[in-house]
Amino acid sequence: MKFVIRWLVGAFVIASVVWAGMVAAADGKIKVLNPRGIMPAIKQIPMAERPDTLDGKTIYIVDTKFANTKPFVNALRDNLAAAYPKTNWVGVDKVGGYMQDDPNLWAEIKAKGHGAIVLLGH
Amino acid sequence: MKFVIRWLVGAFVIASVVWAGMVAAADGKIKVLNPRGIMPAIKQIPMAERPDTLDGKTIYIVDTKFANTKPFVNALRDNLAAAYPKTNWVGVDKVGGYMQDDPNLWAEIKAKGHGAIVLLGH
Amino acid sequence: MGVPAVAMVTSAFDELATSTAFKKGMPGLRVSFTPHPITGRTTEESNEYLKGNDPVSGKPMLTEIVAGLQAKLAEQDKQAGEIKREERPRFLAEDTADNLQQMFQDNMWTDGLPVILPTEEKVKAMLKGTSHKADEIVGEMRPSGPHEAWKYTVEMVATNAVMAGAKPEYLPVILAIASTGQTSLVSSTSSFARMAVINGPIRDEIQMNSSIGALGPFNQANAAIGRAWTLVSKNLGGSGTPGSTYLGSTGNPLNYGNMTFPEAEENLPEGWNPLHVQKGFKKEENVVSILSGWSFNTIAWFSPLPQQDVIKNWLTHFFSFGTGSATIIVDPIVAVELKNNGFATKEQFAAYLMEKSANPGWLYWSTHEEEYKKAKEGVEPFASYLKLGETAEVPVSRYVRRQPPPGAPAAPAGMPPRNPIEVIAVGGGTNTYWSGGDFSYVSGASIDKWK
Amino acid sequence: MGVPAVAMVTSAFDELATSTAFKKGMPGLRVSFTPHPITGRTTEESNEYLKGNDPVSGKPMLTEIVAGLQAKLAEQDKQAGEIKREERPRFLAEDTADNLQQMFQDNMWTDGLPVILPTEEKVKAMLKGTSHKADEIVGEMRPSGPHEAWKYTVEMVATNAVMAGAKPEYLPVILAIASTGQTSLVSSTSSFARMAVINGPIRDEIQMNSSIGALGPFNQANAAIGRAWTLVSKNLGGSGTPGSTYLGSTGNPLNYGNMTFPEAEENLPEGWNPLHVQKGFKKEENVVSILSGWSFNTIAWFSPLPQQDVIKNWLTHFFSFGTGSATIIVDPIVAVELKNNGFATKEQFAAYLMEKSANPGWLYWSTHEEEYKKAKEGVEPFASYLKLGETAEVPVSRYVRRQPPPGAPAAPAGMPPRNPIEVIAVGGGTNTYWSGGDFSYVSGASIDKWK
Repeated sequence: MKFVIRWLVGAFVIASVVWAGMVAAADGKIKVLNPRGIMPAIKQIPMAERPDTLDGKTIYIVDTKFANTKPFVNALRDNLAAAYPKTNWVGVDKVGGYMQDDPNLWAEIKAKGHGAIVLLGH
Repeated sequence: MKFVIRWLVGAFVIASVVWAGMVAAADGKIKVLNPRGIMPAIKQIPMAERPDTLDGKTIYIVDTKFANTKPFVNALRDNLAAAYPKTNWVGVDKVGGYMQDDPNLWAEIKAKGHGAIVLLGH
Repeated sequence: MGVPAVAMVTSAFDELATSTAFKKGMPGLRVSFTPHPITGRTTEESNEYLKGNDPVSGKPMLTEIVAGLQAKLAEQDKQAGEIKREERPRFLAEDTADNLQQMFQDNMWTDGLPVILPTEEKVKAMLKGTSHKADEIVGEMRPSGPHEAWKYTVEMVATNAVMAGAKPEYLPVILAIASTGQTSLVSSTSSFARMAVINGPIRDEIQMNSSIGALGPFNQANAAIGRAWTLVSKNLGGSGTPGSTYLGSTGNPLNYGNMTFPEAEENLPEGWNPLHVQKGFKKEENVVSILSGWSFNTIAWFSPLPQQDVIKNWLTHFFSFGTGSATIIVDPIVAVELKNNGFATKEQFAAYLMEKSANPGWLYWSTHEEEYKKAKEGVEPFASYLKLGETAEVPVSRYVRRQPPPGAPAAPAGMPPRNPIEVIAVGGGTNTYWSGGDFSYVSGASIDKWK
Repeated sequence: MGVPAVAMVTSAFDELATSTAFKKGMPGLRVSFTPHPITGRTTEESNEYLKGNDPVSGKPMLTEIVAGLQAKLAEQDKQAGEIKREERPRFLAEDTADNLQQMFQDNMWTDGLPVILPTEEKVKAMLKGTSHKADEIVGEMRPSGPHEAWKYTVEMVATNAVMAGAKPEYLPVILAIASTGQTSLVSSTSSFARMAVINGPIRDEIQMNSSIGALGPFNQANAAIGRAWTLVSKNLGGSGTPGSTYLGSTGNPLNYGNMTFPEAEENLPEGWNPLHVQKGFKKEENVVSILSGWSFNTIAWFSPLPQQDVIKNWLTHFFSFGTGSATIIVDPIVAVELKNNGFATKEQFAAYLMEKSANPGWLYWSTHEEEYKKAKEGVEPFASYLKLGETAEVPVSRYVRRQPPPGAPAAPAGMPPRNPIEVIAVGGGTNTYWSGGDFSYVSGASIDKWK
């Protein structure tokens, strides 16, 4: 009898284990790896303080030279000059294509200018 | 005791059922539908009886006119004529491109010929 | 034919010849193989081939040909009756998911990529996408004209739709494509590509992408519908086994997605009709249009010329080598520019391109040097063409200007189509770009019919 | 810059401008949007734009620009320090297979097609394909020059390889592609395509297809490796979200398979080197070569001319609109014909094409009408070009004939490359066909290094 009971207890233990396994199977959830890569940290750059007024100031209009956009860039300068005549609006071309940096221009703007409008895209 | 035994028997029954389920899950086999379509039946066509000899017979060489293959077709006719001069080798062009049927030509071959060589591909 | 026959085939078509002879009911067909290729061979090269051996059997070629015409037939060669095909059980033998995935790969039942395994549960869920019965016959399809056609039911299409990763709401589009009987994997030694353009409100209902990146791998509906066409072609249309039911020598990379995309209808300028309306369907109907071609050029070229002239100039040059068919895919902002430049309809723009892209003499002669030589020798009609001068158009009829009437049967796969220039708008307006290729309209099918 | 700045962007780049400003550390950047496009607008059209409102904010454009330059900053605009990115747990939250499949779709972590879910067991099995440690950094990748770069480990590449349906033995090829840092989904408003050519004995070891249908969907290794590149580009290279990290207006259908194929090395005529040998690798090395372009033409055109002249004539016309780059993909039987016609090496044939495909006057002027007008007005150098006559070549330097030295860093994504013409052999020899496109060599990477 002792043997039979042990056997039955054994069956019960098996039943429990199997049951737990079956619940997991019925729930059917699986665990998969994250497919994405490692993004870099972002260093926030403080924005430059704005002046109270643009009167008497020099603002550069920087053309990054996307194809066939010159008429728009010139129209932007002319419209701003007409609407805000007390500001000195200076149109400049960045060197090279739109992928190329132009540190000399940024230095010039910093030295002589009080602000810049940079045209991006087309 | 009777109750306990019944309970244990019950557990045992559950264990059996769950066990069977688990075997299926561990085995992990699934049933899926056949992705393929319905192929047509093939009617076998008896091939034509061959003559004992080609001597004195007329054999057509049918050019299905793939691009730039004329020199090869002519060379085939000339080589056969040189090797088997007792056979009458007749070069003919099938009408149209290679996708087009030419029932008149097949009728002519059946009426006047004793066999045909059909060039396919390039 | 009723007379003894021998087929001569180049050795590149070894598998094709054997499987075709079987499918056409003549498994014992006498075939002699030549070295490949025979195209472009000189007489000397041909003589060398013919004095050598059949590269497949190893026997001397001429002897083998003659033996094929006179040697006694075996008993089985004289038989008539039906040849048994492999059986088609509804289910495959049970196996693990991993084994089934690999089995689908090894049997070439996929495009080389993993599938969703088509369990009965998933196919049932897919079938909720249509009101049609599972056992209804949808159509038949073949790799190209001379091949046998296979038939398929709604359930079989749904099975392949599951495999491709489609949602049930895409099923009517996939059924409509299957109903045209057009394979996406045309068997020709040239490597065909196909295109499927979807029009009508279903584009938004199933969230297709007609904006930025519409032709690329960025949208489930665009991608899964295009891929389902490949799987349907392979598994239901008997296409796509390299060497027997697919012969494209290099293959065409456009076959991966089959250029399946919705037209950007809402961004067409006023007066420009969507493709399905041009083909006689109503605007509110959902329609898939099938186009056929080979090549795709995406043009990112700035010019101070108006767009119609840039496109026309490109087409003139493209046509000097092409099939004479063309489809221009324009970004909607290009369409608007063309409208603003005076083309009130797509048809007006297409007519402009057709008229102006004819080859002027200098271009014609520079791409047809053999004709030029004949012209110089006085051979007609070339000699008369040459007299027209360098700038005049050479009067070679490129277009048959008639269009198949609505409902007319589609041209068989592999036939060079003769259709007018198609203009289709798609894209996100990030730039004034356009694409062009040698695609032409094959047929259109109602999607609503399969809802 | 250190001075107040306002960015002016057209409204098509709304999402791009916002996300870029964030990633560059200036989430408060002042941006004014104009209607799209501004390219090709006349002065009158531009004035109309500028007198109107910013189509994104709805505010008058000029007032908004001035306010951006002088209005007081908010406190958060003056902050420095790090901006937190979303966390990157190694595992995703547990879910059912069906839910995960749809989640991968909804997050755009796929190409629109189903994936093999990357369980730990499957990724472990995949990692058996390399001796490299799971946490080793493979490289970094960005959508194009101005974008941020993401980094990735061997395990992350293996995860995407599992998803694509690759076998472990393909992993070294996929790691080699990832190691180049070249995205397959270049972000430009033009829709780039990429190509990956595999050379060396691994082609046969992993059973790639370089024969019939090599460029099409007929082989697991070709397809899965090509697709893995797309998934790596999206998930590890931060590419492929339309509107922010992908801007190709129409998209390119070649991105589905990324033209990934092995060269048919063993069928090259004697003296013709495989691509990797041309680039300085040893013949027995396993190498993947990356090429970049846009367009793919498969030419099925019979001509009585010798193949080199057919290809040359086609290229001359193709170049009148292209980037000046070209890759010619020839069937091996075309390669043999070219060899027989006197081209002892690929380089000799490429040099012939380069020399002979220069634009003669009539072609140059017919595709450059603006320059023609200037030439007529006496503007230099065009006036001098015109004096050369119709048949003389216009001396526009198309090629920079130098080649980057072996091991030199690859050109950044999106840069127009300047390279010689590449010639690659692939195909099953069922016909004398060839393909051509504007692809050029970007970089090569050792596969053996990743074994």
